[in-house]
Amino acid sequence: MSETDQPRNTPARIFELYKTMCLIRAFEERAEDAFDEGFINGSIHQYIGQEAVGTGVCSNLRRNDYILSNHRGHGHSIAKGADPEAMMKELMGRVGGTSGAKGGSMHIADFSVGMLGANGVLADGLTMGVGAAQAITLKGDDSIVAVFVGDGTTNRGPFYEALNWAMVYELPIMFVCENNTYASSTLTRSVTAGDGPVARAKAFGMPAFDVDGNNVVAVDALATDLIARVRSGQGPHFLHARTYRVKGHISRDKLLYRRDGETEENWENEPLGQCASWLADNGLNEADLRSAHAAAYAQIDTAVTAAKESPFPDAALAYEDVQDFGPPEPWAGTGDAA
Amino acid sequence: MSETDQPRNTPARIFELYKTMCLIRAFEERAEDAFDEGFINGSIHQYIGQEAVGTGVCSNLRRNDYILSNHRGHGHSIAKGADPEAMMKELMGRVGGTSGAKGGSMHIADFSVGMLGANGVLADGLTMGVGAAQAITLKGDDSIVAVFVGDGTTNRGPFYEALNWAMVYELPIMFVCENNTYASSTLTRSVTAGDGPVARAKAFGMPAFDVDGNNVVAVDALATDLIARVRSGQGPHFLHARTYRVKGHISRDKLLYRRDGETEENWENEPLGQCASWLADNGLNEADLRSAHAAAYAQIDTAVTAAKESPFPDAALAYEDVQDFGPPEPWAGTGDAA
Amino acid sequence: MTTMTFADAVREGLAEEMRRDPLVWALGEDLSTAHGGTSANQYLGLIEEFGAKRIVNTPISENTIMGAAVGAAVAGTRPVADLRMADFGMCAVDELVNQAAKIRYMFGGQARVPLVVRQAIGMRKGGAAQHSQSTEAWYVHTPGLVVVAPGTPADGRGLLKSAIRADDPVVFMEHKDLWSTKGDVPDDEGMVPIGEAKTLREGSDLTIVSWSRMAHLAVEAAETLAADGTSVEVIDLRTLWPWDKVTVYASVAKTGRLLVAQEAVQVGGFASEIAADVTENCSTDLKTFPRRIGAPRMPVPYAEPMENEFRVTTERVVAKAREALDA
Amino acid sequence: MTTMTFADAVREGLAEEMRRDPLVWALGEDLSTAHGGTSANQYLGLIEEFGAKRIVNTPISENTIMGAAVGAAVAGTRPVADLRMADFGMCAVDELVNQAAKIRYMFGGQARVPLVVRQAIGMRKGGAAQHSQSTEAWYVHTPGLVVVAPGTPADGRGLLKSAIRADDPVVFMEHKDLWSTKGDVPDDEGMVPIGEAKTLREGSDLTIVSWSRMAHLAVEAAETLAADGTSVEVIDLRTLWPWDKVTVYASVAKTGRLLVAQEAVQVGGFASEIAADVTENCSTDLKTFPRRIGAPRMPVPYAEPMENEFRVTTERVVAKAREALDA
Ligand SMILES: Cc1ncc(C[n+]2csc(CCOP(=O)(O)OP(=O)(O)O)c2C)c(N)n1
Ligand SMILES: Cc1ncc(C[n+]2csc(CCOP(=O)(O)OP(=O)(O)O)c2C)c(N)n1
Ligand SMILES: [Mg+2]
Ligand SMILES: [Mg+2]
Repeated sequence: MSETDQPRNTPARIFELYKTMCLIRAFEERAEDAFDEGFINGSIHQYIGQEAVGTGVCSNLRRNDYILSNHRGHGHSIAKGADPEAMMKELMGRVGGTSGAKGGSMHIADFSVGMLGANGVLADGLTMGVGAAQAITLKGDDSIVAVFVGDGTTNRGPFYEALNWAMVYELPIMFVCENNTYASSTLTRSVTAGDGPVARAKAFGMPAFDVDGNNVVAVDALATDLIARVRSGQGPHFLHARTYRVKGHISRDKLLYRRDGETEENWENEPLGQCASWLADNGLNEADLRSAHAAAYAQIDTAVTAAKESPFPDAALAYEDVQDFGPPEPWAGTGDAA
Repeated sequence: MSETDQPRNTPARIFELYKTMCLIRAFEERAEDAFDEGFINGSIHQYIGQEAVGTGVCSNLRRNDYILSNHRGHGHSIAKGADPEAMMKELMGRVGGTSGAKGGSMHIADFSVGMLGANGVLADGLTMGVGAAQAITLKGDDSIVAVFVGDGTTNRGPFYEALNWAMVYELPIMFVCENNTYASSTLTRSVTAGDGPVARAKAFGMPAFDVDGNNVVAVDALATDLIARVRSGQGPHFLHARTYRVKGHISRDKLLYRRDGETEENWENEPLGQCASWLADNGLNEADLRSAHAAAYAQIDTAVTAAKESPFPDAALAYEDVQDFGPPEPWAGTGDAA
Repeated sequence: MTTMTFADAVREGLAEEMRRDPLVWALGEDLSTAHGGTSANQYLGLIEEFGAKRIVNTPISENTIMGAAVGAAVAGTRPVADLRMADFGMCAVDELVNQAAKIRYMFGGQARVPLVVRQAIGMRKGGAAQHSQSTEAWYVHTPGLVVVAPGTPADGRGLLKSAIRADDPVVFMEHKDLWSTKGDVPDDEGMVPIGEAKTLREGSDLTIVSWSRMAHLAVEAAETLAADGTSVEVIDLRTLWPWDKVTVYASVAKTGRLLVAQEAVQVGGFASEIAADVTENCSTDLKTFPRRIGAPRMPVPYAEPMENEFRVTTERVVAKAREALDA
Repeated sequence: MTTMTFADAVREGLAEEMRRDPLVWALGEDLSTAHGGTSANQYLGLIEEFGAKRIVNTPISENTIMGAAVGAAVAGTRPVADLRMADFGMCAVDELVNQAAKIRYMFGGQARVPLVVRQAIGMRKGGAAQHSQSTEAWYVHTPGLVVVAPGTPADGRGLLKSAIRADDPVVFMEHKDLWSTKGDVPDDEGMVPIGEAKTLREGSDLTIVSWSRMAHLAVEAAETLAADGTSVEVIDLRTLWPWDKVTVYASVAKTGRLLVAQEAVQVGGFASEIAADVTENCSTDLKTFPRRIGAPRMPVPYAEPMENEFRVTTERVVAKAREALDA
């Protein structure tokens, strides 16, 4: 989103990150409301509690850099610069949605800002990410790729193939593992052998680093460093961010599998509060913080209103963008629909 | 094949291993001749130069232990105790073949000795292997599983899934990586990042050990140790055997991708010669060695003759063992075949 | 008879088989814990009864869920592997098609592969392109596999039990939108044999062959058509391979007209197989050629109006049926 | 015109496209070196001309070969991914079907996925169960994909070129037993358009529709039948989706009889789709119902007598054709 020519870790910069995090938080809360009100179909995977990761990483990317996301893609999209209003329209299946309302939450994407898509199939963003990086080297671009992967997904085979592949071809890619402790209802560590993702990445010779994923100052600093290395041709790097999925796996999830108090304990470390404290400690005015927070919610409320007011797309649009060759028979909006 | 109650590394024991290796070597050489004469269809992947691995491992397994193999399965089968004559019949597609002549070389299998099959798809033996080990724990057997995997195949995703899975459920399984330097025409190290299979296995917390795979004494000693650990409930172990694929990937392969002299240099380390020297150094009579070698070839020559004399199976047998439910329509040996 | 949901009935069926045979076990992601809204609910409470060795909560490793099931089946147990959705099942097509389906044959009968793989099919509101697919046609086309797609709680339970007892690998395809539907389930063992269709409604003018959720729409269509004085017979195949030709042929002999209705994409779908087969085998009985109805050949869109446009609705089935009736 | 093998012609086609467009590149296992007897021979010499960045010798990582191709296509290049055989292609069904086929639609047209995936089909002597499968029906059934299956060197070259220039993902299915067959290849650009069938032989009594290697057997069958005084028209579809209905319907209008011949397993195969479609759309032209011929629903056996028993032979095609002709 923002360019990388600013000085690091200044309060001014971190304040920008705080604003992005507020926007994500507001988006996710309002999306849940809209879901509960019946405005959104399917399911939504919220990014609440993980805002510092996507924000800290994407703040170091340029517009023409690519990111590939997973099922939990709202935060990544906003951090990369997608328009929350168009996103909200996508979630509600309305005209003006980022993908013309064809994809919905799980397929949120905005190619105009280099966000190459959320993904309903775990790990596929990883193999696609190395391919996008390979395309960059072929085209001779100076852009890079960042791929987001959840902790649970690191047990899928394609993750390892992608790590190896990235190293073999020395691709300009950063892997970002968001370890939010859970994979759906499963405690990831209960089905994960050894010392986890960092150790595994290192076994492929990939420089791998661990960071407190709830601390945006730390994530930003590490991402600045690693992305500079990737951009300067030093090959793939791995960033492992420890965080916690405060909400359910999907918004409907009642969290029956957690012990009492677990969510609340972890909520104390949530990234927005931490960031606000850091900013206050570093001279930011509390009123400015509050008004930034309020501005984010106001922006999202406007987005929600706009989305609710936007019409549903014409059913006939369903037949567009299928493929160049071959009609979508047996019917194709030709009037034979019952 | 043999039981594990013998003393280790005695000349008598190693002599038995030598005999097994000679049998494998003879089988592979004669199979190549038969292939060249047109007696075998498809392709054959020979085990020449790698005999010490399968032999050293399987000599420590019991009949009711399972092995899962890959495309290069002749040596594993013989080492596990399959009958070379039935195997040769299978390769020639004759009555009496191990799989009733339905599978051929790439699907060689002998369930009666726990050899659960070669495999035409790389890495699938690994995931099946952990499943077989899981079945053992469910049944409460005391048997164990050994799975063979090539170096090139360690770049396929299912390999990692299987390592993780085996550790998570603490399964009685040993992974045997036969690093013969090549994957088809590709030098494996040219497409493999980091320090290779041992480092990768360790990243999953799996105890992993490296051995000179051309030295049957060393392989046997390590396998004895690791298999004892697996059998005693210490969970999965990883054995990495450095070896070299002396022949082409398949028998027709002209090895155009190797530098001059490479094959010859590596031939000097081939396992049968090394083993014979060790035996000679340890008091074995050269005449005994020579006659063991000759006996192996004689046994295989008999097998070849028997195979050539065995009839082709009746075409109608094609319709057997398809599945219990549903006929193999549109024809099924019902006489409507043209 | 007890009234219960499809999900509960299938869970009951699994539990009953696990009680009967200690070698039956289940594996898949999130099987051990409650989880809002996914197929994992179908295993609620089972880990408490059967323990973590038989209700195996796995890592996210589709290749290994399927591959391990194959290995464990070959090694003498009866695994039920849950891949959640046919869409994720695509991550394990190799292990299912290259291994499970071929092992018995390729090894000359040395082994059997008695496993069940659950892969839910079908559209749910808002499921979009990657969580909505119905891939039964692929597996019908795959030698070595049995394919079942029950449409009611009783059939779900009864067919799961038959699938578990079968020595062939069985692809068990539940429609996600059926899980919460209710129906009567017999109090006895309630086995439903593989390969037997069920006639949901008798009729004399037209046969509609269908399966899974679409069979319910076929009944609705038949009811609509009954108002016109047309008598439609509806057959729920329940098993897709081997499908019950005896029942279908007999029905076509009676009605002389056939419509095959499926939710899956029509082009290359299973309806084409049935239509082509009946055309060849019932030519003298047919008063008009068989018709098919299936989804258009496009990915499933998200927004509701487009999604509805894409759907094979009761109205569309009725319209196609009228075409056959008027011919 | 130059006479060359199918393998050489396709390699030529690839090289020509790579010269024309620097964003065309290829990836797959063993692409950089000579290798006895596998499809890798189809890339011989290309790395010398185009370098290792455009002829990418990959690790054994099917998921990533396919996934990387998708990512690279989305990011503006035109990859040709080689999965060697349709059997290994099963390891990457997810990336092909869930990603390549859906991205354009699911993202509302924000991206195109201009890639070609080569997956060789068909039986070779002794190929057995896991190296012989023909899975074209699966991909015809998959929205978003184009499927081509050329039968001659000229069509192989021309269709590969069209596939590379297409903005849709194209599944390019070569028959392994065609690689060494020879034919005339035009000296000009020699494009073969996607979606156009070729009539290999004109006739008036029966239409045989086929593709890939089976089209050659269909011609042989037609020759045999000509000796009886029967005039058979043979159509090589070349593209399976979208298939050339104009040519097929016109031929059926002329002959009134249709036989669809395929090497793949008949049950649930692409022949069923064509038969069902023609039944619905050419009913007034048909003198008898369409017939299909395809392999029995069983894995491919190894030993020669069983393998031959399994094969769809010219004799079997002739016998089925006679059935249609006598009806
Ligand atoms: C291949 C595949 N398997 C299973 C699923 C179902 N699923 C969706 S999200 C999820 C958990 C993912 O956990 P993790 O990678 O840790 O990401 P998180 O949800 O915690 O962000 C599962 C199992 C899927 N979408 N794709
Ligand atoms: C999934 C899959 N991909 C590709 C192939 C083709 N193939 C057969 S053997 C082989 C090389 C295997 O190399 P390695 O694992 O080192 O075993 P080795 O042949 O050296 O024993 C390849 C690529 C295959 N059979 N299966
Ligand atoms: Mg997680
Ligand atoms: Mg190797």
